[in-house]
Amino acid sequence: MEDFSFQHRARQRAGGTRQTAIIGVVASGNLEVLVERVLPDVECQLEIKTAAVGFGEVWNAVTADFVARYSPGGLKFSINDGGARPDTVSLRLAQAVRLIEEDGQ
Amino acid sequence: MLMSTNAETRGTTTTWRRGREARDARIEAGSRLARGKVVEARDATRLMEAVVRPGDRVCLEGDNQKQADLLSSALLAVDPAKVNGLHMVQSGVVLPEHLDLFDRGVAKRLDYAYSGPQSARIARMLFGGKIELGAVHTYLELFARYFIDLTPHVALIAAVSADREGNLYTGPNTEDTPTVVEATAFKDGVVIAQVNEIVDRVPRVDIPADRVHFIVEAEKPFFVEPLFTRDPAAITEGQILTAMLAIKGIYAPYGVQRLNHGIGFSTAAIELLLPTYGEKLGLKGKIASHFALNPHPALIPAIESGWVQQIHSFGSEVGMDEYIRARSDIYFTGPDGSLRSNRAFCQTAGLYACDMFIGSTLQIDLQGNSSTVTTSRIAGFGGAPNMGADARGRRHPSEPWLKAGGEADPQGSALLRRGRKLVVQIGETFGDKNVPLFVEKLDAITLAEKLNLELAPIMIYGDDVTHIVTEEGVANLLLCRDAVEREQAIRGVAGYTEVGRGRDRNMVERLRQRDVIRRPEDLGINPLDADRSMLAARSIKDLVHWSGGLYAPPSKFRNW
Amino acid sequence: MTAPFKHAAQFPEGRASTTSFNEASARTRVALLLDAGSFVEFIGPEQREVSPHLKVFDLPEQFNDGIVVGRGRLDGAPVFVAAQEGRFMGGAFGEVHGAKLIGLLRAAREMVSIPVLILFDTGGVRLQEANAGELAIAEIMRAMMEARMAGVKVVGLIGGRSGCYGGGGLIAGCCSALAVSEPGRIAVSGPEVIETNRGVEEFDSRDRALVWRTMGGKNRRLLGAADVFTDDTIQGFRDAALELLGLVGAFDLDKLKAEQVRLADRLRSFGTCEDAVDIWTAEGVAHAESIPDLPADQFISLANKIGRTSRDAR
Amino acid sequence: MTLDDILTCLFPDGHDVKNDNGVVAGSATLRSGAEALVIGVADKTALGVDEAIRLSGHVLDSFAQGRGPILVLVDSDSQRMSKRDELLGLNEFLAHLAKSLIYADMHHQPTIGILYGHSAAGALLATGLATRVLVGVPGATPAVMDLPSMAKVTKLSMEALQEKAKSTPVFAPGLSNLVQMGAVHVTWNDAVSLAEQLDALLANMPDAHDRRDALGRERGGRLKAAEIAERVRDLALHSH
Repeated sequence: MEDFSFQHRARQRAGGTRQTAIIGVVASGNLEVLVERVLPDVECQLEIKTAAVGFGEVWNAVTADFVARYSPGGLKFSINDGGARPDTVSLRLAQAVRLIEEDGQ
Repeated sequence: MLMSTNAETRGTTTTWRRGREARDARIEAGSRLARGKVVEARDATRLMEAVVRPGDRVCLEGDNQKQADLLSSALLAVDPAKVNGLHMVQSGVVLPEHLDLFDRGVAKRLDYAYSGPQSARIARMLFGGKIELGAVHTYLELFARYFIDLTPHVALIAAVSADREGNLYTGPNTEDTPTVVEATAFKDGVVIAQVNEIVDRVPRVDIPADRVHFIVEAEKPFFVEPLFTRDPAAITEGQILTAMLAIKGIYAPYGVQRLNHGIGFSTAAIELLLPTYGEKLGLKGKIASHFALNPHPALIPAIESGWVQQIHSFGSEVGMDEYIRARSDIYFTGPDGSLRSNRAFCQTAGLYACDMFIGSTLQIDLQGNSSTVTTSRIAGFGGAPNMGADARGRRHPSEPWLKAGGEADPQGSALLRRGRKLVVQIGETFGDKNVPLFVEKLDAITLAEKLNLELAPIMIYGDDVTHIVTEEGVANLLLCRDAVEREQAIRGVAGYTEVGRGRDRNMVERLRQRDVIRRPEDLGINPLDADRSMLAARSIKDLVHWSGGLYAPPSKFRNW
Repeated sequence: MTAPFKHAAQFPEGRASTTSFNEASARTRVALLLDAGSFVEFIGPEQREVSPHLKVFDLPEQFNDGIVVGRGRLDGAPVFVAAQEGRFMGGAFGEVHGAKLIGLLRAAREMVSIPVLILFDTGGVRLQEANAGELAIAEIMRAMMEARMAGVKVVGLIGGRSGCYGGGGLIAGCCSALAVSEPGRIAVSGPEVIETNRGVEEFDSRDRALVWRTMGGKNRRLLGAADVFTDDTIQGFRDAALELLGLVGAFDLDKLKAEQVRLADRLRSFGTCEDAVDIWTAEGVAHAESIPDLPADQFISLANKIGRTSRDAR
Repeated sequence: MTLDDILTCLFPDGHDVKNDNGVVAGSATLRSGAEALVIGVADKTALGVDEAIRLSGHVLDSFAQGRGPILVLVDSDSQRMSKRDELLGLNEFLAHLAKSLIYADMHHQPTIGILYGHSAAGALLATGLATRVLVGVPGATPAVMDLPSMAKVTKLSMEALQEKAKSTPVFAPGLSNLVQMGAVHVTWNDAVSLAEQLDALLANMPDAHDRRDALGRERGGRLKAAEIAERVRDLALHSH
């Protein structure tokens, strides 16, 4: 296992009011993303635990692009990864944002 | 003056029938074991020893799918003192016995096209010098050489049934048989067929009796592997996204109606999206109507929804027999109702009569060359290069072909301009175990260096590739004007691979302005919409339902 | 005490009828099975109660340790629900995973009036914490029987990709009633285990038709091990759960005795059968070999005609 | 230890317990003079449908005959891993046996499992782990999962697994690990009369509450189970 933590400045606060959301399942080539609205509006944090060792640069690039594209301000993402491909990671991150921006509790 | 090597001077007379006489002698030797043409299975090895001579070129049918397994075991069991040094000329090296022949010294030299399941062992044996390699071919190439310089002395083939005269019914998996028999029987070779059963009357005559010299009845049916069944349950969201990009970004703008699909999950996803996503885009009747394609079960929903008009097949697929029989408007069938496949014709159709090939690969380099070779595996080429190559001899126009040609050469005179076949590589930027699809140097080149090959085993050359589709978008290489643009276009869809991260962001953005690269958002596709609920079938069972119960999947694909 | 956790995605109306139970995640199954928006999770993922044992093996954890437990409503009435995530470590029972279900069953025993739905999806004991997983299963069986003796209804729903294997099969055997779909499988030893122990001649684990006709939903329904057979949709399982909750009563000695008779009778009737097809033939089914291909509606009427059930006998 | 050894040690006052191809059943006289039902699996026999139905039959029959305790002697293999057993629904037979024991225990026939030999997986669940108190006899070799199988699945070497087993009781075979987990309540002392120890246990039987998770916490083998179960229970009881 390898752990990473990334802090980013986001352009703006993520939409919606929901406090938490979760998407995905930890399995070979798959991951779960828990997202929580717990940070100041312009901050974004990603905590990653991954089974695939040696992909730090890829994670850095994927998460930087993700933050630039979705501006998930105020959100903390906690990821358990079973060795997913970067495209799956990007997709789950986007799904997590969509979910927490939905109306609901 | 050119001396014919076939003519031999005996005393004062010249004989031109040396081959015929040798063939007659072989048949004479084999006939001692036969009743008419029928040889008992237990005598099959003795038949080999009687008919096959040291150094012969032998085609042991070895197709992509069906295997003359009884005859390969029989040949393997010969006394190497009697039969040795054979030169095997067969399209598929599939069974372990095919390589055991070389270990035993029965065979020495090999010319082939495809070695899927034996790809690792064949690599080891080449390294170890156990096999003297002629060349690795594409199917059409090897078939062509059967008629020029690799004509078999003996062909060992497989058929479903035979009558006592030797008329053969090859069934849905006709595959290579007519080609092999044509080359062998009409050039003084001996044809030996293993059949599942001997019947009074064959359902249809695929091979006429006068081309068949011996028949062996096998105890169990010849082996056929279901190679073209893709379980929809295994299709991922990423593959669905790439499939959506391909449909909207390539099929639609070029209006591709005549095409061939590879066997990967991405193309299976395309097949399963036609009746749903394709329908929503209003593309029915405008794309994907005529195929050179094996009977892919994944295409059933599109067929049932009226998308497909006609399919010609290289081989068949396990479990599809009844469905094909009931859909003769779509497939090529014989008077008996069952599929008639033919690899040589279908490969030709894929080369000349299709406007697009789309398939996946293991590695793509910065020039767009692609290969399925890794340093420890030599899988051969099969048919993909025939599909995935521009046919320079093509002369008939079609809209996609002309449009692609125009994009490649916008300045040229329309009347003189060649069209271009669309050759599309589709895949995810990372494959199994996070292995990148894009690389700086192909493993194929490393392998060629290690083996001292004259040519690296390139599946599809970069100059034939017109588009690359990944989850990052569609790269249209036809619109690239130089090698630098081409490289950046490839890097631009290579995602987070090292190749992708090494892109020139500014140049990639400029290429995007020119539609050389089209991102999902440029095509109006939201990656979040790529959902398995879009698939017309999400399981093998769904495919059975679509087929009205006619598709009978093999046991390994069932979950009921 | 931590607050209950609500996070479920909102699904459009009718989604339960088109969503495969087999394919869906545990979370989606629960969201679509219960009345819309009614599910409240206990110890949700934000609590990060992961397995303490997986790091020893350098394996990834999941925030809910592969099981979702909570309460919700089914047709307006309160239910407790537990759903295993068959894709995380094969849905296997570990210490935390199992303890969540134990706690739920213990609460149900005290409440009595609230039934429990268990959406099984498990390969059995989690290897990396085998002792804790095995013991959790024993505790679940105990807690379940205590709850049932107190009058609680416990309905098992089986149609996940990992099936219901190992100790999961024993827990299923302790439920008041089971609903099963065609892809659902119930057994103790998995196909590979049997093949390893007995050889490929006895059981070819790659022969999936053999696996399913031996352990799959149809055989289990025909034997009466499961009382309801449903199409593989979440709506189908919802309907089945409602039907079964209306049928089952409290556990008592009569049911235990009836089960002894039911199982002894099964052994007498089918003990010498070599294959499921032999059992079905012995049941008087013509062309028994075609049962795996029967569509659901035809199969259900056949099963009802044969009429084997474990109702009041489990 | 053989079945005869354990029977002789446990029941000096006599018994009519028979071993029929590994299926153990009969009655025995306790030190107190009371009768107990004795069932079990001997000789490392696999527990299949045929064995399970006979054992549950004995338990059910005992309900009519009075209210003595039930002793479950265990020296079994795993569940029988065969096509036939699974075809016939082995899970139901094993569950039924466990249910019979749990029912008895809840209805004035306290159950005691005595693990004196081997056991594993489904067989252990249906016998020893379905009793109120599980006793370990020194020399018993329970193995929920054997290490070679684990090595195969986890792709770790035997050495690596054995090394890990030193730091945690949670996965490796062995009686002491099950004691630490709370699965085995007590290990008897084989230097002292087993009959006396049984007598002492019967005189001091805990009530029918399942406290194995608390035991596991006390012994440091399962630090999470009791807490998690308790938290879920509380949430469930108070979430309305």
